[in-house]
Amino acid sequence: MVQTIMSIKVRYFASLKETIGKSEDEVSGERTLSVSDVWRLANQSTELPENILAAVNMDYVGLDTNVNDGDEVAFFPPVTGG
Amino acid sequence: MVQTIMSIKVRYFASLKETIGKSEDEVSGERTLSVSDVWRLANQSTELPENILAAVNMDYVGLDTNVNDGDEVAFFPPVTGG
Amino acid sequence: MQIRICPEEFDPFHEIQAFQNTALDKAGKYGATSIFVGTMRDLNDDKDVEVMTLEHYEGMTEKQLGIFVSEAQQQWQILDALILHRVGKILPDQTIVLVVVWASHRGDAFDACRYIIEALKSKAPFWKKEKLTSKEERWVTKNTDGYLQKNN
Amino acid sequence: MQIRICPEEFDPFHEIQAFQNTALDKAGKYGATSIFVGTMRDLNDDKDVEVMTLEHYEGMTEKQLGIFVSEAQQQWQILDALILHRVGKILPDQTIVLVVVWASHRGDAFDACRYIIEALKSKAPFWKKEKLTSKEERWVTKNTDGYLQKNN
Repeated sequence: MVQTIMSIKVRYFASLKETIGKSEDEVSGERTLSVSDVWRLANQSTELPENILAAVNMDYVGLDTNVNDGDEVAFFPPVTGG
Repeated sequence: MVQTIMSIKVRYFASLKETIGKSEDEVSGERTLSVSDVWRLANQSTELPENILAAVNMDYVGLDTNVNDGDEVAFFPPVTGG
Repeated sequence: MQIRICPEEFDPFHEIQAFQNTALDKAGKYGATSIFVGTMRDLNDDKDVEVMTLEHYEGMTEKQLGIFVSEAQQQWQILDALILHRVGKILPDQTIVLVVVWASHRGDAFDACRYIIEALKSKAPFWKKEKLTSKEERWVTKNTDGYLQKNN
Repeated sequence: MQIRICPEEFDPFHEIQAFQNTALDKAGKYGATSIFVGTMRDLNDDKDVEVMTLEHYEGMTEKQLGIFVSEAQQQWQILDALILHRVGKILPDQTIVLVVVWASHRGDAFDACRYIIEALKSKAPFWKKEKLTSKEERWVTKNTDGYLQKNN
């Protein structure tokens, strides 16, 4: 069986970016990955902080959403614009 | 018993002014007058048209409100500003 | 607070800027400004309108608008308000009414602005007479209900 | 329709006029314009604020704002919309956000404008960091609920 290797771009914003000390990651995986899996691959033992929101390709998603090769996954705190 | 003679200024606006062909009246009376009485004194047999609003001294009032000497009574159709 | 009846055409945005730069001594205090501009349309009840004449009851108009602002101040935390309303001959695309409310927060600004325009529409003594492009003249007899727009 | 992220200070009223004079091809058609201007206050949560930095997620911001306008168009009869939002360093009394909705009737204009600013406040990916006059820096962690202002 041929396994596809997926490459996922990860982005962090605002206070989360400062807390974890980075603004971007690149993760790859050989199986189906959810948004939560992406976080774990990129941040190992660091738990995803509470209240953090996630987006895939600039649309809001739940943490159990599956991602596809080439997707951009973003994590950020509650928004405070306007 | 001394009767006071009241003098009331009456004003008409918009389509009502055109219908009855006048913009002002002056009425006087020797007894307590309501807004309806003022209309009847000023317009004799012409019935007060339906939906007409009334104000005394530039505040909205009901037709049974009593008026005082020197008051300005106004009659006008539903408002259409804004 | 400023309430003004305007016999001449006015630019609503110029007026807001002028008010903010002079009368409104609250720079840094207001976080929310809610503005409503009512503009003359060239169509009403499916008829083409050429010109409109706005009559009002001078004195009562100003008194009632002042009451609406007071009522808004009692219900919401607002910092200031500006109301301008045209009278006389008005052409399509000209501004009829401007209502501006400044507040610290948007809920108060929006709700107070909406309250004032709804009160103005239902209670301020203005009357519109339209001259259609067919040259027919007619009094506008009824304002639409802003809250039930979709049911009209 | 125009959605623009502005790294430089802008004058909301100048922008509305410019849009009406050029992009908005609906003179005589709109009877109602509802406008919201959000302005930086010099006070937040009882602390004096000196300067604010607004970060955003470029691309997602524009995408989400476009979605909010589409959602508004599905719910109300609107003719056009304009949204400008500052990013970068912002000083007290500068404009943060401008939302303008043009419609034939006021109910649609007001409700759609309110809808867009509420959606923007709760879903557009902007984040504010404040620098207080005490030199302390802090991220703003939560937007107030515009509909429940009085209960906050």
